[in-house]
Amino acid sequence: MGKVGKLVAAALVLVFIASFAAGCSSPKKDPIKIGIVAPLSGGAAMVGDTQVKGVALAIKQINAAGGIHGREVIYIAEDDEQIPAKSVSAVNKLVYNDKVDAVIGTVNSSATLANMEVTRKAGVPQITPISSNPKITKLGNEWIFRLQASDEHQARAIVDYAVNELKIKKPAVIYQSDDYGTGGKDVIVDRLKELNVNPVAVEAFAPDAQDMTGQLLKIKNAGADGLFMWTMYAQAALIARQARQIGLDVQLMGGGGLTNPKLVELAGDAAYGLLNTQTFFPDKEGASPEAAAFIDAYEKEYGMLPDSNAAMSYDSMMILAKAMEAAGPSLDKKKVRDAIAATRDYRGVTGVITIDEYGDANRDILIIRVKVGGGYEVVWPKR
Amino acid sequence: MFVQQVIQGLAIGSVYGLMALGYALMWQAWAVLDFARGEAAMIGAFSILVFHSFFKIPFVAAFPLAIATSAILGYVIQWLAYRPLIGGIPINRLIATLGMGILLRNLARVIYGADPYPFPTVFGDKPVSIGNVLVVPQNVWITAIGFALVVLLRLFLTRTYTGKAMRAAAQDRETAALMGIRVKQSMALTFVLATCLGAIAGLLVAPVYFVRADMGLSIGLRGFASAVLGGLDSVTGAMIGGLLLGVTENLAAGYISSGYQAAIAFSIMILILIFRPQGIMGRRL
Amino acid sequence: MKNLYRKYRTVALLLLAYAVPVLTRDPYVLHLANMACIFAILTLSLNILTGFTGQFSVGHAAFYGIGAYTSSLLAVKAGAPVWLGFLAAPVVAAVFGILLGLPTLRLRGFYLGVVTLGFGEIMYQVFVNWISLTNGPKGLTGVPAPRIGSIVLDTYGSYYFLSITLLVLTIVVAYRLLYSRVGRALLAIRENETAAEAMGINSTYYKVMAFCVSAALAGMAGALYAHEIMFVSPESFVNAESVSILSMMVVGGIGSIPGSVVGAITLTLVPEYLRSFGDLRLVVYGLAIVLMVIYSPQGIGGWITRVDQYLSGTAIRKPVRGGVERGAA
Amino acid sequence: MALLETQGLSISFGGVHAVQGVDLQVEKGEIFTIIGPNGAGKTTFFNLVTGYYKANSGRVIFKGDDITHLAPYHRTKKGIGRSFQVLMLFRDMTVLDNAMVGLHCRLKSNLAGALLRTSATVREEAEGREKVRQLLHFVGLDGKEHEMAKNLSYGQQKRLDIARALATDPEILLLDEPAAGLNTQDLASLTDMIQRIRDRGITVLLIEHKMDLVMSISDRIMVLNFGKKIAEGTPDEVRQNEAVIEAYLGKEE
Repeated sequence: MGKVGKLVAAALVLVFIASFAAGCSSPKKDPIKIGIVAPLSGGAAMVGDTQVKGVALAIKQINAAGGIHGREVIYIAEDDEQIPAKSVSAVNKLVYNDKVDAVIGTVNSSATLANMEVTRKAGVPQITPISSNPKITKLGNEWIFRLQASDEHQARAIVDYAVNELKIKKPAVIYQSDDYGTGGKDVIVDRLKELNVNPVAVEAFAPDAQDMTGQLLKIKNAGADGLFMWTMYAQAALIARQARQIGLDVQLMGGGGLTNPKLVELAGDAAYGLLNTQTFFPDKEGASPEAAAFIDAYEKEYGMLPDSNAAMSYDSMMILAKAMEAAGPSLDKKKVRDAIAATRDYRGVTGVITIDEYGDANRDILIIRVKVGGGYEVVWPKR
Repeated sequence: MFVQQVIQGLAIGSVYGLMALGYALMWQAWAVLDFARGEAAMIGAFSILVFHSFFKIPFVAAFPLAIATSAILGYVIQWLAYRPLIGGIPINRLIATLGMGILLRNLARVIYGADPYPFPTVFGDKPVSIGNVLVVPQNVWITAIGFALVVLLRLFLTRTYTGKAMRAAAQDRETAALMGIRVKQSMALTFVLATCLGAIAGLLVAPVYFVRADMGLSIGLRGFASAVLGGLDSVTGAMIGGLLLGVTENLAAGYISSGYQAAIAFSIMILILIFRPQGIMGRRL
Repeated sequence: MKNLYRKYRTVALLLLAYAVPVLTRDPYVLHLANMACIFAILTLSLNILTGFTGQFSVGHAAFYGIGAYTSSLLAVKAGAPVWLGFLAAPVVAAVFGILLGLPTLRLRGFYLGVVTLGFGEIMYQVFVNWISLTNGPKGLTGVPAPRIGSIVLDTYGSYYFLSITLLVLTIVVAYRLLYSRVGRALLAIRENETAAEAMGINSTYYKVMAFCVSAALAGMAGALYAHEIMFVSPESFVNAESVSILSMMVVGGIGSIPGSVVGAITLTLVPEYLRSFGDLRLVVYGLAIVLMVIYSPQGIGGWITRVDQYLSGTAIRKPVRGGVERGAA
Repeated sequence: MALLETQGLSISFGGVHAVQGVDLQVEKGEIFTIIGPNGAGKTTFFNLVTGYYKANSGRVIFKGDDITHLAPYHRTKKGIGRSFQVLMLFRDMTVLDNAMVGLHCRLKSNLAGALLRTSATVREEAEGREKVRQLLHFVGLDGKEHEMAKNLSYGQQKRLDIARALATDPEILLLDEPAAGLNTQDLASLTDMIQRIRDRGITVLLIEHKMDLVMSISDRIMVLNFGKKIAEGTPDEVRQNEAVIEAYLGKEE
């Protein structure tokens, strides 16, 4: 080992130790700690990133307004790399090491399904902003809540709109083969069957796929007149562009994962006219006062427009804060949990929210359309 | 539909082929499978993004700048993580490349964020119809540039002194050194060359698949598979392996099952390797 | 002193290993201890294949996944007792190991590597797409905790005793295998297959056996994982996990049994430890791996052997090293 | 009946006839040497006998059984041992383990025995080690048991190669240029060792270039040139054979 190498190695070891010690030292005052678990690296990092941003913005506003019971709120964000086992590690760390008062996260349903066992055992309230697997709230775990309108509601809404309003007869479905995409696909296919419409093609693609033309050609060949896609915005942008390249010119439709200002930036004019379900209306023009204020504040804070995940995360934190206020200064976790469960008609940025008996947030679903040149408009419910 | 599927497969396959060229080159010079190959593409793509989109330098000027940047970064990377392992245990080199890949990928994420960036097309992405098939100009360019690079690379490796020295150094370091070849420089040069190839792949695909920190992961893996499929000691094989994988993937999605797309492609690859263990164009072991 | 060390080192290590749940009650630490055991078993299993036999594999997570799904499906869908799952997981994984081992008749080095990589991809897609069996990407919930009599191993602490016991079992298997006629045959194949055949070793048979044993142990690790997390989904068995296992083996030291264990513990804990680096966590992790292989090419196993030799005052014969040092890579 | 017999053994590589129609009969207990110029096909012939190459035509018969299509390891089991021209030791294993590998096909313990460490396995291992120690003593490697093979001197490595081959308990031992690269002292002990091997009742089939050695210990000699047998007989007969002198001895300075 060279001299330089030894020095570097020694320095690294010192840095490890120093940083660890720094992490352990406790602050003077006793703030309320919110743990965030999210994929901050890997393929879903972009979603994890806005999740943290949304919560952080809410916390900033809460602190500016005097905190909760006069106490400051801080957050600790941990990366789970979207791997269930690592998610469990991260939540364990938040719950037992950092002793957080509540957990917000994570993105991927499979990771949430794994890590919610930890908060259940420890008795710590947890809100997942966007994990969409219906099972999460159906396993009898009283400590987990979800803000995202479930896939069931979203997918049904878009299918009904497509069949009833757009008169689509030969729809096709393309979905990413993970829990989010598969979950949405299942509901779409079932709902289409209920409406006596047969999908002409149902195609999957891997979450890291970049070329979907094989699937799209098959869809084109099947004579589809509408395409449901259940995926995130980056892949949706690829699909929109590749569909155009192979001459597949049909109505594109999807779920909440598509709502992101980046979509139009990436897909360009291929994204114009795209329809998707949402509870958060991302365009200041025509948004509710709450949403408009949020979009403003978010843009000011981060220099970018929020996506729906940021909005869900923001609302998650706000509902959590309300519940903590209601639960009294002791912040008894059970009381906080019950207070979250008792949320009724909360006017959040993602709509008017009521938590149902399972812990799901119920509210009206909008169908929004990307306008030519960018921006959104609501097409359903009709105004 | 079949012809169209094949054409689309050739388009993505060219990208795999371009990546595979880098693997083949690295194999020939360093006798290592370089798991950070995909990150060369990422570096290339981000370089052109920074010069062209952020600094607004015209593409013609930004292109060489991006290649030069990648070359310099490539040199630094090999100096940091690859050169110290020359003559060491090969699998350690492999793990070093894995570590380097993790490092570069996450560094890019820290600097540029996890979101993808769009990149304007240079060659045109409006499809042109020929007969009843649609062809996208930029895909044709990618394939053409891929083959041009194969020819250039072959000429370079077999006709120039530097190229021959590179191969000699790869085959037998000690003898090459005795013959007066500066082995370490030669290997560094190959690395830089391989990085440039990766960078070219990266900036060619930037308009098609966007620019993002982990873009190298998926095309890197498939580039690796293509290189092995084609035969690691053949640059022509690398390109052919890439095209074959691309077409197989597309046909699998179009005719068999999109859910099992990668599984079908890899099964066919395994079958080919069982019958031709040295890869399609590789020399017998 | 040295005699004392030689006599009691194993016992002391065992006591220490079993005392972890007594020394700490922090569930976070205990969960990590469980994960470290699981990955140590995986790393050892890979070492038997790559370190001992010289067969390169980049698809080990597939066996891990096969074990995890076998055991969970038996418990969740068939309602079988958990322990049956623990028995079935290695058996099913071993069958797949034999299937994958057969191409080794013709393939070497990285060409074999790419086949194992492909196998990993294929198995992952099977987990994702065979929804009627695996429940696809949504994952299998409700994987039960094992129980011994009336004690349910549903806390990290109690589960740890199972994890560490299986790890100890794996270590014993690895050592016994290594210092036996079979183990020598594996090493001989790694060292020089031509010469091994000349010694009357049926290299095909032993290579397939190495795949089989390695897969069985990885399958067992899978079952251990499934019942700890109590949830199984395909993301846990992607190729990136195979690559992690490979890194653990190399950082620990190819061919070194204690190295495998320490390598797995290190690379399980380091990313957790690095959490305080925030955003730069994985950058530092990547850097750490690069530095490890540059400055400690023999892996941690090399240090351990040296320290052990110093403490026990012997230059013991135990240099089982080499692995894919030559040829394969 | 001859111990080892080949009938019309032939193989060609890309049109070059490396071994062509070679008939050979090695009797039990003799030292039989194959000589010939470089590239005459001697090692190729060994590889055919041991099964590393598949013959294009012809047969290999050992103890009356046709073994032409058996795999190499199977032939070892039947009693054909070999050493290598280019050393192929298990470099990162100890001397003792190298020789123990040689014992492989004479031991029985299997995977289950190894994992359960049955008493039969333990006993077998101990007996095996004892046997191997004797062999190491036989070739003069006492006290080197725990050295790594790669750390031995060249001469010692050559001896280990022979010890390892002896451990397979062969009836016939094929030695491929055992004297190559040895110094005078090692050479003398090698000559002695080959004779002692024969005294143990093992037939020796030798490839060798060192003529003094060949002429002094061989019972019979076969001469190969361009893959064909050009002469066979006792050392004296071969020495006087016109064809041999022309093809081989004449050219050898």
